[in-house]
Amino acid sequence: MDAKLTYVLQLADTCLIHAQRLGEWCGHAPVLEEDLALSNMALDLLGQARALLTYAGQLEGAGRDEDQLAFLREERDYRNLVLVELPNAAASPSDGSGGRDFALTTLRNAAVSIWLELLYERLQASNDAELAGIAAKSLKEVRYHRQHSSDWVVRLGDGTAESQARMQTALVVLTPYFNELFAAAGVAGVGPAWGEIEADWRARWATLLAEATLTLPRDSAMQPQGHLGIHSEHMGHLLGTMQHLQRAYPGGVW
Amino acid sequence: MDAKLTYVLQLADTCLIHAQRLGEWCGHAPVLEEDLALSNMALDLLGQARALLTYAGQLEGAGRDEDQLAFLREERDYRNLVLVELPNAAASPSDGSGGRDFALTTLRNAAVSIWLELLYERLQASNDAELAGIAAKSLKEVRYHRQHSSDWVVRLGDGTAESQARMQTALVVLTPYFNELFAAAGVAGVGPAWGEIEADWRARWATLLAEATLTLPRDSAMQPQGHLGIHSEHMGHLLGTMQHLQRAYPGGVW
Amino acid sequence: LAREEAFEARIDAGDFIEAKDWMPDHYRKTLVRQISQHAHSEIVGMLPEGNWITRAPTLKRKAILLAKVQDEGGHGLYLYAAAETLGTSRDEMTEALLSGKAKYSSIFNYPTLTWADIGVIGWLVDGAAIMNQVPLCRCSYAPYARAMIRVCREESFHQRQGYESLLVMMQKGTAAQKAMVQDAVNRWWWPALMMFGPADKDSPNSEQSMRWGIKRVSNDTLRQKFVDATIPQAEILGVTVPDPDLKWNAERESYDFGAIDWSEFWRVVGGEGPCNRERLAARNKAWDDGAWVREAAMVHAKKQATQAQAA
Amino acid sequence: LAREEAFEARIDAGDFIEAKDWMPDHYRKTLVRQISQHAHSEIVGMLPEGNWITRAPTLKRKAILLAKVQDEGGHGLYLYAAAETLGTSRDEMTEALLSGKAKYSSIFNYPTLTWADIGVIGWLVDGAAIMNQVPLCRCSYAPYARAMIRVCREESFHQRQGYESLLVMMQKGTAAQKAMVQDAVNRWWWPALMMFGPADKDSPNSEQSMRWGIKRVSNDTLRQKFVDATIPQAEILGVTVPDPDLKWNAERESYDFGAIDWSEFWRVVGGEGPCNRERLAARNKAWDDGAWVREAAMVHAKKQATQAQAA
Repeated sequence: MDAKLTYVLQLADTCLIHAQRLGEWCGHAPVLEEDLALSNMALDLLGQARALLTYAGQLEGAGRDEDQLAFLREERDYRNLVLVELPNAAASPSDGSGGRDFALTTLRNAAVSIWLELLYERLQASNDAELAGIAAKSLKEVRYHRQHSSDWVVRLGDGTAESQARMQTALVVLTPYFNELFAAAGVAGVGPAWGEIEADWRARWATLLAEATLTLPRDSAMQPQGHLGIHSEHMGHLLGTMQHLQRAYPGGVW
Repeated sequence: MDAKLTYVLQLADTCLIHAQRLGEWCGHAPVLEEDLALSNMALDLLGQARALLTYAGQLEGAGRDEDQLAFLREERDYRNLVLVELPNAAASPSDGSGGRDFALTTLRNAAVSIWLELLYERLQASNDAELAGIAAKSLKEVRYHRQHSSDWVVRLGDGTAESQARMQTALVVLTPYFNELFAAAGVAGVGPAWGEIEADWRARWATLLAEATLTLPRDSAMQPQGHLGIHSEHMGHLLGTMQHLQRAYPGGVW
Repeated sequence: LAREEAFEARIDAGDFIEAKDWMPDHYRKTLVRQISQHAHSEIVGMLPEGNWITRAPTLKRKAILLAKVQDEGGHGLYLYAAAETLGTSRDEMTEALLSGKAKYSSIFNYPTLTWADIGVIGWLVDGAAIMNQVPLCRCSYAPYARAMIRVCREESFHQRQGYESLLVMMQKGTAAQKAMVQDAVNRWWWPALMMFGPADKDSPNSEQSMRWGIKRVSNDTLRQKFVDATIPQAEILGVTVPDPDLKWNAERESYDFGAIDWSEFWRVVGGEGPCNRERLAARNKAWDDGAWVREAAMVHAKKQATQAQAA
Repeated sequence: LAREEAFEARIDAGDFIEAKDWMPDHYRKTLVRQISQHAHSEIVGMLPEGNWITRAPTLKRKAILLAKVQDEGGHGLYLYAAAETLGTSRDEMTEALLSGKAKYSSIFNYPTLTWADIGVIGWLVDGAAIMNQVPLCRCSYAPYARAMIRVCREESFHQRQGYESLLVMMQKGTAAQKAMVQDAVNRWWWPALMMFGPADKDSPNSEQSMRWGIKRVSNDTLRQKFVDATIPQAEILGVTVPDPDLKWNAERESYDFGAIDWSEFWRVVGGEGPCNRERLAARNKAWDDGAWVREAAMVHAKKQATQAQAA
């Protein structure tokens, strides 16, 4: 596959699948205000995914639109981070929507939004005008996500003993998956190798965790490969749900 | 739809969906012996579903085999009890496989196996030789299921304070759905109205609960209508999972 | 007593009552009950629609549905705020919902079984809700009236979106999609008619509410208005409603329609609908699962306040 | 010391050792470690395959898969029983698994991503397992040898079923299905080769085990045998293996194959494979969630015993 197309899909699918997981929270958040905030974040990410997928379809040149890319690919063709396909709660291995852990969700939101912010900042200067435009437009959104979720990380980390323990547990679960945030290759003139933002991300993350009185877990050698199309066992279940209508009603118009 | 076909599908789909839920336990049971027992029960029910669906396909006369009926119908065409489509744990509303509550599963297994035993006993004498044959063959299996799950109901009901409380909670959740066990019409000469086994079922159930030191909850006026094709919100999620491959790979040969 | 008479006079004059104004206890209680019930309906209503967010068939429809459910949460928020002006806290109201003491609209005790249900909820359920709610924009209690103006504006938008999504399926969709829409209409039609509440003759609370300007139009009048407005829309859509007795009455210039199954209505109101238990269980689970989060937020805020003081 | 010499003499003579016989501590420990590790592998191995039970594409395939996973549970049961003859309880072994102290086959730390993975696991993973296990049917410790005879018989059956399911897809399936099979082979080939363990030169425990007749054939020998047996099957199937260096060596009458990525092997053994954490978490969750069940069963049994005594 074309390197630029791959690069765009890695970003597009990460936004898409992240939004899909956030959508599972709707109606089940700890407070009504968070129901709104999580839907809002899902909506923003969905919007980013739509812009990026539409552009990916143009790059591909096979006439596929955002929906054909979102709903009719096979699992191996999705290029999102494994991190965002993990269920909203750990230890619900064969599925996603059953469990919802606000600690894990909040930490993931913070980690991904810092990452997106750093990426979009750089992509604003892309030679690819389309990508630069999407990045500029999305930057304001992910800054807000980063602010909102970071506030919660601090609140819950430096809250009660229970909340701190829950956050620390979730942090241990998620940390190995963070390795993939820096794994994908760049495309000259288009976008940076993800590795280029690693130092910045790790510095910001450490600062946030310190403020939240959380302890950085030891490094992991795990190498998740969602960006190469090799996912976790959760992805198939997520896609089965997400693609259901498009698969069950071929030729449907919605 | 033909009354006999409907009657057969109500039974077939109940076995099929019951097996589907039991299959979710595989590898997650409280003891290894129960992993084997639950898979075994799922296998038996799957076998019954296959025989019944194959027969339903013949009755329908449209050339559909067991797989086309099992995997390619729309939700409204499935005629199983709502009881068996409920997730294995209560309060995981939008999904099934996330939670697994052994109390709920055990009580449901006991309730359904007593019901199947009573139905198959009567269906052995059906004028319909095919149905009579399936019933006779299946009776031995469901007797074993009834024995095994009843033993567990007693063990857990009359076990610790915690196990009793869990069983009582699960019983309160399931009881309204038991109303549907007696809801479907009979077909003269073919099979009894389900209502005809109500007295027997309720007597056996009361005896079992008494032995298990559990308290019969108050009657409910709820009227689940799975046997008429109107399901719970869980059914769509279950089918999305179950049908995924057949939908995603049209024309596939497995 | 003089205050009560003055209050009644203001109501009769069509004045709006503000939170700071004196009001009779019963007026206050009636309003709290009605507004909180309405707020609860928005919150519980997020569940049947939320059930399809992960399965919306296109990204556009997913975005629309997410935004809609988010709006409902927003309605809940400002309705709770309106009720709080009457001196009842959101926590108290939440507690009443979770314990089953408070009611919410029975319509949300029906399941969303297909994607078409989402469109039909927009068209029929939001349609009926608007019909119920438009008169409330002139409710005598001003904070409620203001909230309702905003709610109604957004609900109309949702209603149009729902109808539009059905139109697309009926006009451009496959046979299976059309059948799905018809099936959804069949299942939601009667419950939608029940949304206007019991027949006037069986609606004891209505009279006082009418006098106080909390309720402006009777149940049966609204129901008739809804049927009259909806049937032409159904015809454009190309669906029928599951009522063999429905027919145009040229004399009344209105539709006659069949008898409502009030036993079903009362069964669902009484807690025995298809989803009553699950809706309450879901709300309770969300609340219980979130206890540690709310507690941590409170403790953290206190820590911050203490530090700010110390500094 | 005399006992030890007598023991060694029996081993050398090809005698089988029974549970009641005297044996050196180290022999006992080695066996407990190996048998329990094997039992754990069966149990953890239920997870990747169990992942597809709810999604099997036909009822026949669903039944076959359910029965297969059930067999694996059964293997676990009788392997634990064989290990128990050596004086270690099932609970002790379970505890070692759950705490991460005991190992299980690293192959189960890879995910099953498509339905074809189920067939490929049958063909390659069960195939490699059988290759490993057939020599164990002649293991010097008789209870283990007897268990392995039964295990191998069932595993061969699974292997044939897996291969058959791939044949159907490759010979009668759609292009998408064929691509799915090839992709699964690409992902499982190298991990399957790693199932034979480190190269002989890096396998320090092997020598003693060989001498004691616990291990009968070296890792590299088995691996070569597996490659030689499997490549012709791949050709019949119509798939390739992802190894550009693979070629027939006419001189050795055997296939030469490329270098194994031992850094990946050690990473996965070390706990950093794609699913290590999730497998252990799933087993721990099942165990923890089941605590109340096991406790209730015990308490109930005691009650029954007390009543029986009193009667």
